Amino acid sequence: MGKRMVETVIFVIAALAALAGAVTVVLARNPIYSAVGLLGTLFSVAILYVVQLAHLVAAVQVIVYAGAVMTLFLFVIMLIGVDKEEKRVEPLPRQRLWVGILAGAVILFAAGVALFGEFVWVPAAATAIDQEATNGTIQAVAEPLFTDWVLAFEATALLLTIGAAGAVVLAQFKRKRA
Amino acid sequence: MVPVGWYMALAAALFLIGALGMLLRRNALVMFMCIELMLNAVNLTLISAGRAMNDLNGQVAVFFILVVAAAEVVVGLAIIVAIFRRRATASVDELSELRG
Amino acid sequence: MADFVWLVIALPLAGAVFLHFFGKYVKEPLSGWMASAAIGGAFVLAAIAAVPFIQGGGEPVTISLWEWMPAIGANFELLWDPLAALMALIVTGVGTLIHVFAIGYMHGDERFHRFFTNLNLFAASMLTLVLAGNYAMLFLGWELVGLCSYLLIGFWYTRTTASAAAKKAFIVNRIGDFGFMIGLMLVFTVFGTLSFAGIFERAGQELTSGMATAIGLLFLVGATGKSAQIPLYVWLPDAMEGPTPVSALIHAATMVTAGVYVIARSAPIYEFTPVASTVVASVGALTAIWAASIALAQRDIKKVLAYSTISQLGFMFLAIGARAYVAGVFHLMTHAFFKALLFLGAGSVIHAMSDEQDMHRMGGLMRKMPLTATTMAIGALALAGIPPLAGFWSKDEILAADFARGGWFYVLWIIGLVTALLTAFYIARLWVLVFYGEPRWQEDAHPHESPRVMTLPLIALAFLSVVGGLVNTPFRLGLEHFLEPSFEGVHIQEAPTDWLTLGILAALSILAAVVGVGAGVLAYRRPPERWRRFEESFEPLWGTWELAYGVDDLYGRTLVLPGRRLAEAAAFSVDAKGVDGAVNGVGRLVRGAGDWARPLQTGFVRNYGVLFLAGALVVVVWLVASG
Amino acid sequence: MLTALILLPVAAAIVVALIPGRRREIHLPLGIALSVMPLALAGYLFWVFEPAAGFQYVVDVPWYEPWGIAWNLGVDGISLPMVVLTTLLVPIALAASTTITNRTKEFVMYTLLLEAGMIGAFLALDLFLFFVFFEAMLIPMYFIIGIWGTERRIYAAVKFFIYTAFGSALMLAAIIGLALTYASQEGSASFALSDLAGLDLSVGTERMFFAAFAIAFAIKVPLFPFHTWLPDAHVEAPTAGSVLLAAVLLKLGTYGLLRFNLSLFPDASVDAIPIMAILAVVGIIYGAVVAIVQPDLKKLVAYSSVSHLGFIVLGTFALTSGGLQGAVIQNVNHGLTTGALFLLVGMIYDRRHTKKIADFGGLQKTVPLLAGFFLFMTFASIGLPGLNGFVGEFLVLIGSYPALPSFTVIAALGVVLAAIYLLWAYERVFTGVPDKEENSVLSDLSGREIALLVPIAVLIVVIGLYPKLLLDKITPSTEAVLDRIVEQTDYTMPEPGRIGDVFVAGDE
Amino acid sequence: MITPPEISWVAIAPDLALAIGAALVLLVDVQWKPAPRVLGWLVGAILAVGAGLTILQWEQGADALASGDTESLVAFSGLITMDGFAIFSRFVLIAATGLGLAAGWRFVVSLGRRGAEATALVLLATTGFSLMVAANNLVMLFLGLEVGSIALYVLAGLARERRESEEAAIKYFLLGSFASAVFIYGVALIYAGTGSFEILGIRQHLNDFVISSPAVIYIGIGLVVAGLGFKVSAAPFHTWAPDVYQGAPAGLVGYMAAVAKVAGFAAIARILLTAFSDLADTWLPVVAGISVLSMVLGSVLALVQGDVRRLLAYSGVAHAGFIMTGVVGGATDGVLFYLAIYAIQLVGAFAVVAVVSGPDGAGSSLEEYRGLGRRSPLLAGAFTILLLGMGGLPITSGFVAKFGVFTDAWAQGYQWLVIVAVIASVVAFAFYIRVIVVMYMDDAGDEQPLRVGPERWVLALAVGATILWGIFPSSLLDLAADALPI
Repeated sequence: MGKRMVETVIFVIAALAALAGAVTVVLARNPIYSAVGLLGTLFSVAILYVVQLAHLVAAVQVIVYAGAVMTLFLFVIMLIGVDKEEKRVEPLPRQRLWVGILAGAVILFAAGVALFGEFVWVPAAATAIDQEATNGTIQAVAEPLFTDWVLAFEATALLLTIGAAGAVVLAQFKRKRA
Repeated sequence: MVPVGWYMALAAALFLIGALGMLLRRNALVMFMCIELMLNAVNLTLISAGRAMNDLNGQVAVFFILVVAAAEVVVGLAIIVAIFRRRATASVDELSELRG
Repeated sequence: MADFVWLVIALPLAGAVFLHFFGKYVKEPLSGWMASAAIGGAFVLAAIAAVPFIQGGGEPVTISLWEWMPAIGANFELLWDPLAALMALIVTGVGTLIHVFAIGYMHGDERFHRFFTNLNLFAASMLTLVLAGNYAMLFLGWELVGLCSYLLIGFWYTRTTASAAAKKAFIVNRIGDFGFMIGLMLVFTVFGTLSFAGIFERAGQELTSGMATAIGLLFLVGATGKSAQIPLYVWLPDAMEGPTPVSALIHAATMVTAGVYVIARSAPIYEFTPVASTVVASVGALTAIWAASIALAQRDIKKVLAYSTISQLGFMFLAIGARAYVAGVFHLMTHAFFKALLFLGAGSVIHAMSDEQDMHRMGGLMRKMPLTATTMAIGALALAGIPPLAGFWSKDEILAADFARGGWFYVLWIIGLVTALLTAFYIARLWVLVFYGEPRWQEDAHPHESPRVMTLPLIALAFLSVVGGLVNTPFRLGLEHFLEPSFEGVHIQEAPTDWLTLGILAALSILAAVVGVGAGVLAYRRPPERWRRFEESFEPLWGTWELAYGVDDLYGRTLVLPGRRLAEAAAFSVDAKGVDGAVNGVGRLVRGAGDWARPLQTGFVRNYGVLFLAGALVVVVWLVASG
Repeated sequence: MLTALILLPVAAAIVVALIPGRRREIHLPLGIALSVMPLALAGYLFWVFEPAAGFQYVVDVPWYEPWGIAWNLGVDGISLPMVVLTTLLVPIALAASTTITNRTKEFVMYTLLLEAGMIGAFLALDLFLFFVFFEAMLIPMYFIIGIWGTERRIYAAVKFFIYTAFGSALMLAAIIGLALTYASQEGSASFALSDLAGLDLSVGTERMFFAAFAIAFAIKVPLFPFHTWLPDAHVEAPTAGSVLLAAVLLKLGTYGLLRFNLSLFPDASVDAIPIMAILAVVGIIYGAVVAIVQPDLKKLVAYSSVSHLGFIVLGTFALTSGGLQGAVIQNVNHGLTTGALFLLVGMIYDRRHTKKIADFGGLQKTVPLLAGFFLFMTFASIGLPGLNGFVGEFLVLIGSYPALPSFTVIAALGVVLAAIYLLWAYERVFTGVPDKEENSVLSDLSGREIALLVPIAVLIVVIGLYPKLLLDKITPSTEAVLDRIVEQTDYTMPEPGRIGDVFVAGDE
Repeated sequence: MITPPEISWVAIAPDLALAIGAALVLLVDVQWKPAPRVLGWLVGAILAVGAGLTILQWEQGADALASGDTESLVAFSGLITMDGFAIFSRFVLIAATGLGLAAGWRFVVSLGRRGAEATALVLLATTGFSLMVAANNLVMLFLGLEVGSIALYVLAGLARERRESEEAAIKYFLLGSFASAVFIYGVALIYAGTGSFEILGIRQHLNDFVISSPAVIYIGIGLVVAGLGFKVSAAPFHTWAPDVYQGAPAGLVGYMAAVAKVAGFAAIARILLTAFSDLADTWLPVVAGISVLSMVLGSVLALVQGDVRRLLAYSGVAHAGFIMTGVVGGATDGVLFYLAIYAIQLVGAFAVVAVVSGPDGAGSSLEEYRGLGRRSPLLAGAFTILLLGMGGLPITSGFVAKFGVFTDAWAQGYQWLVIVAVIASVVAFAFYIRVIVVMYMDDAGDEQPLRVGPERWVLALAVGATILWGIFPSSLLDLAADALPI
């Protein structure tokens, strides 16, 4: 089994798992199941990151997402109530119809472009893949992150500050009398 | 070697599923999860494209998007919790007093 | 030399302006005398200025005053020629007498000075008309006399009939003016100017006969309005609502002859259009007999005189249409004398009878007011055409000229002759009904002779009615020579020159007059029951005449009412609903679009999401498809 | 000097604004006194104006150079009478507004600002500047109608505003297009009338731009079928509003057609003669017919405006000396007579608080002076010779006939109809016996009111008898307009006096 | 071995000042619990420093531009620029922030303890948008956008006493995140298509290569436009705006709307006009389409609103359309001028709304404006001028702005767009006029005049800007003309 074959197999399995997870998120009546579905997708995508040598990103994905974000989600679900299942009935008139039409249109469009448009995802110039160039080790990613992208990195600090301040402001809620 | 197009197509599919889920579900939490799904699709796209072009910047960008997602989660969940505390519901359909 | 003729206009105008602003500070008779002095002064000036023409040596002069609308060749300029001089003399002369008469007649009216303001203003306007040196200025006078007519007919504004009559007079005249104005447009288009001098000199080079016919007919339209000819005569009988001096001055002697004057003035244009001339004459003849027949059956003394005026104006048209301009103007002059006389006499009667105008309630007034009766008798005979009074000479000349013209004009001549007969009859009827027989007046009437200030003008006019005709007899064509410079280069229809024809024609004319007068006297000197029966024997014709053929009613039903309906439809359906509805409809449409689009904003997040995604999809598809 | 003329009313408005609101009694007198200053300046301008010198006292200060816009003012024989008329009527309109007791200060301010806008629009030689004034004056007028009007004032004000704004919006697009065409042909941007007038436009473009301008002005004039805002606006507006609206604002439409359409688009103007003539004539007849049966006195006068302004448009597009002169002078005349008529209707309204014709009757008995003035103005409006209306109408009619015979003939019918609707109205309002009790106790004109009417009446007579005063100033400018058109197009002006040409132009 | 990056302090000086300021506010609040007045002065000082620093930047940028040295305008390895475009937009943002905070200050004060956090959030949001308008890198741009947007989500939910505020927050949050995801997916696709996140890099790439099958790039552009179209509330991505404007705290809505619009349009203009100028033939019609839809839908819907805030929201949709015509026109100066003018007017208009609604930000139905001309003549007068300015009446700056963008669009050959735009602006008049009618022409009971706080300074400035720049627009126009993107 060549390296290529291995990658293909892993891709197929992970892709199916990711899709299954995604579908679960959308279709599960209980938010808990949705959360679990999302978790599955996250892991599957992380696997695909690894396959593509994005090691650091994969690790962050698992730690931040699966670890922190999903936990938060679960906390909130617990807070709101696990048993709150959504009814199958769509309360909004025609919403599903429109979504269906929209989905159909997107798929038709995608198929049309793919079949008749000589669609390519990336410029043909970059065919030969240099494994080393994108080997996302911590060191390899860190270098651009802290040199070229240092400003963006600092900007994330703002994001987190806002997250903290915002959560505080929103949570400090005292119902007024009356 | 899996063609880059496969990865991208997978990402597109995930993105679409996420987007449709956003429109189909009325639980704010689940809608929010769908947005996470879409962001993951974006990440996958970036990594795959970067790999195909021998460019590490794709991975760096993913790093930032992860942070953004995290910050969104904090604020978003705070809003949802705040609403729940007053109205005891997480269904966005019930928040439709402003219209017209 | 005659540069001062502008004073002829300015004097009465100054009188009008003065009385307008300061009249209320001037005591009653004085303001009347001031007005009379103003117009009397104008008469003197006109007479002085006319001396050269009378002597036979004068040349027409054009006097430029100031620029008005140079772009269309219309400036303030006066043309002083024999025709203008004659008209000016008539206007000022008869006008003065009527002014004086009015001092007595309007005695006690609370707006006494206002009346004389308007009379003076009228005199100034009329003089502007006749002295104008171009069509624009003529039109100025033309419209101003219309204004004065409006003001004076509606003088007693609290009477609704009076104001309605005033309005009707102005509007009907405007309809005529419409034609007149188009005629002026044509004149301007052809000649590039409106000045008489410029036009008449070049008439021969510029005018085609078609154009001349068009202009001639359009001027005729204007003239039918002002001179109360078919079909626009309907305003004149109503105009009798005005005070009687007004009827005498405006609606008998002067203003209504403006149409005759315009056509006479435009003779160089009519020169090129026999068609238009013939139409003028035919309209005149038709009007003459039409109005005379109506006059037969009227009970109101002023109505008889009004229809008589229309009829006599028809005679004048008959003359100028036959190109007997001198005859026409001659009749204009004599008519001014005797018709003014008749009106003033009628005024005197009405005054005496405390505003009674129904002849059925008069009778036997000769004893109470002999002077009035006598002068009116003279006027009546002059109108009837009994020689040697003024009316005979002018009327005879008209009929003779028409006869001499021949062809279609034989028909018109016969009509004229019949009209003369009718005229003699109705005027005899009038006089007999008023002054002869047993008194039929109401208990509270105390008829009395009018004061001196009123009778003196009557006497003066009676004198003129007697001798006025002598200025132009077949034996001595004084007027014709006098007017020659005004009609230079224009072919004038003369009466037959051989004495035999002339004699036969005169005899026929005298016969008609005598028969008419005789029949009238015979029929009405009997007691009322008898002549009533006489009138009834003519039914239904008599009734038709009494109702003036129902023309007013006809106009009302066929023109006024549909016009009003149309206006109402335009205003309340087309405009309010249609045009404005469309405008408001656009507004409503936009609002409607807003209301329609509003439900898009459902308030549901997920609906918004669908819209967002759909929009994004459209954008993407569009980009890819066009890229 | 021209700048001062525009800024004076603005300064006056500011002065009025600085007076505290509670000193109510001095706002109006102060406003009147201040508004005499522009009148004096305009009078001086009229005095020193040189007829033959084209645009004079030109001010040309760049405003924003890269766009080519400039504070470009100038006066010629076409705009001069309008400026004088504006400055004359503003004090009169203000002085006629003593019945306005609430928010007097704002009222005076708005009127003065309106004056500035109107003067500016008449003086502007830069299209951008013109548009600014043209549009900006909507606001004060809008407030004047909307705040001090009668019952349906809001509807009327909004309709007035939106309708006219719609027209000018299209004009804005055309102005932009013109300026950019100039920029692409000459390399530098300019909105100056003199620059844009020489543009080389394709036939289609020129017609499109012409249409855009023409619609804007047609709404302002207003020409049928764009007229329906006018009766509403007039009826609801306070007296001063009606006076200024009728006397000046409407003139911007006719002025614009003359100044901009003819200068900027000579070819399209010549091509558009039939259309404009049809609209003008339809307006004349239609306005008159509709006026006949109006139950409201003000509405009647408003529709008479529609009719009268048709004459101006007809004269403008006849493209003859007489027609153009008549159009310009009729601009003034209509301003005077209709302005005065609105004043009088306002005075009646002040006394009786109704404008319905049916509510009156026999007023001449109780208010003879008012009746006299009304009759005088009525006859001026009807076009009685010797008064001003005649000079304008007669010039237009006689002057237009050689170019547009059949249209002119129909237009002349309007003269007949004018007599019908106005005299009928006079009859119903003033004559007869005052049978309604309210009508028999009215007071006649006060000295103040007479003082308002007399200057107008004097001008009416002066222009009627001695229009040379105005025509001398006007003629060189209108001739210049004609010369340009003859020069730039293959249009031949009909020359009266040569019979062969009579039925050639424009009668197909 | 990592070499330390080169730090260009000048390029981020204002952002740094704001960010530090935000931190300072939070720290001071925790430490000393100062009176609102002190906090106000502190924030004012911070904003003044930020504004001052932008002026400093302008000097630098002008020098660089004069020497033709565009390289030096790009800092942080191409993440960010300090071109005139960025600096101008940034200054507008800071000015809008100052005015917006002044307008909403009474609301901030009424929040009590949470006031400091709210202030800090405002400062942070401005920092984010400020980075966004300066970003030369799409990911950097996205980060700035998110910093700003997330802060705005929180601000929308601050009026917690009102149910509408929560609804506004969750709607804004969900839809905003959704739009952000769409945007960043577009960025990813553009990256896939061109291999670069950098705006200059993308332009370089499109210059150097003829791309045979550019569908992926077009999809990317489309998604980016949709995402940013959401932020600027262009139709059909506008649906959130009315609901959020109505629900969010009255005092801060003006600020929120203004900065989002300024930053969003700056980004759209920069991306489309700089990065994708070579593909203009393709995207111009699409942008024109969005423009038309925005103008028509916004104007028509605003016409039927009974709530002033919703009305202003829909008018904002229409304005997005008008500004889009400037983008179609392809000249950034028209867009920048319009943005500056509109931002000021918007903040001013919402200051009036804030006064009328009161500090607790209750309703803003048209009924409450009845007779305002009598109650508070100055307030009503200011509102009138601002509304007319937004409507684009000549002698207000709004007209100059509209004129500018229309001229640009016409010059690009989009005459039909200009015609639609002028007609739409007439419809726009109709709804602005409605408000004026209610204020002046409807009779009202005599109520007490409204209490006006710091809003009066906002109004004075906004009215002054509306009229002065309407009559003498050249100063600002010259600046906008100099403020070119690299």
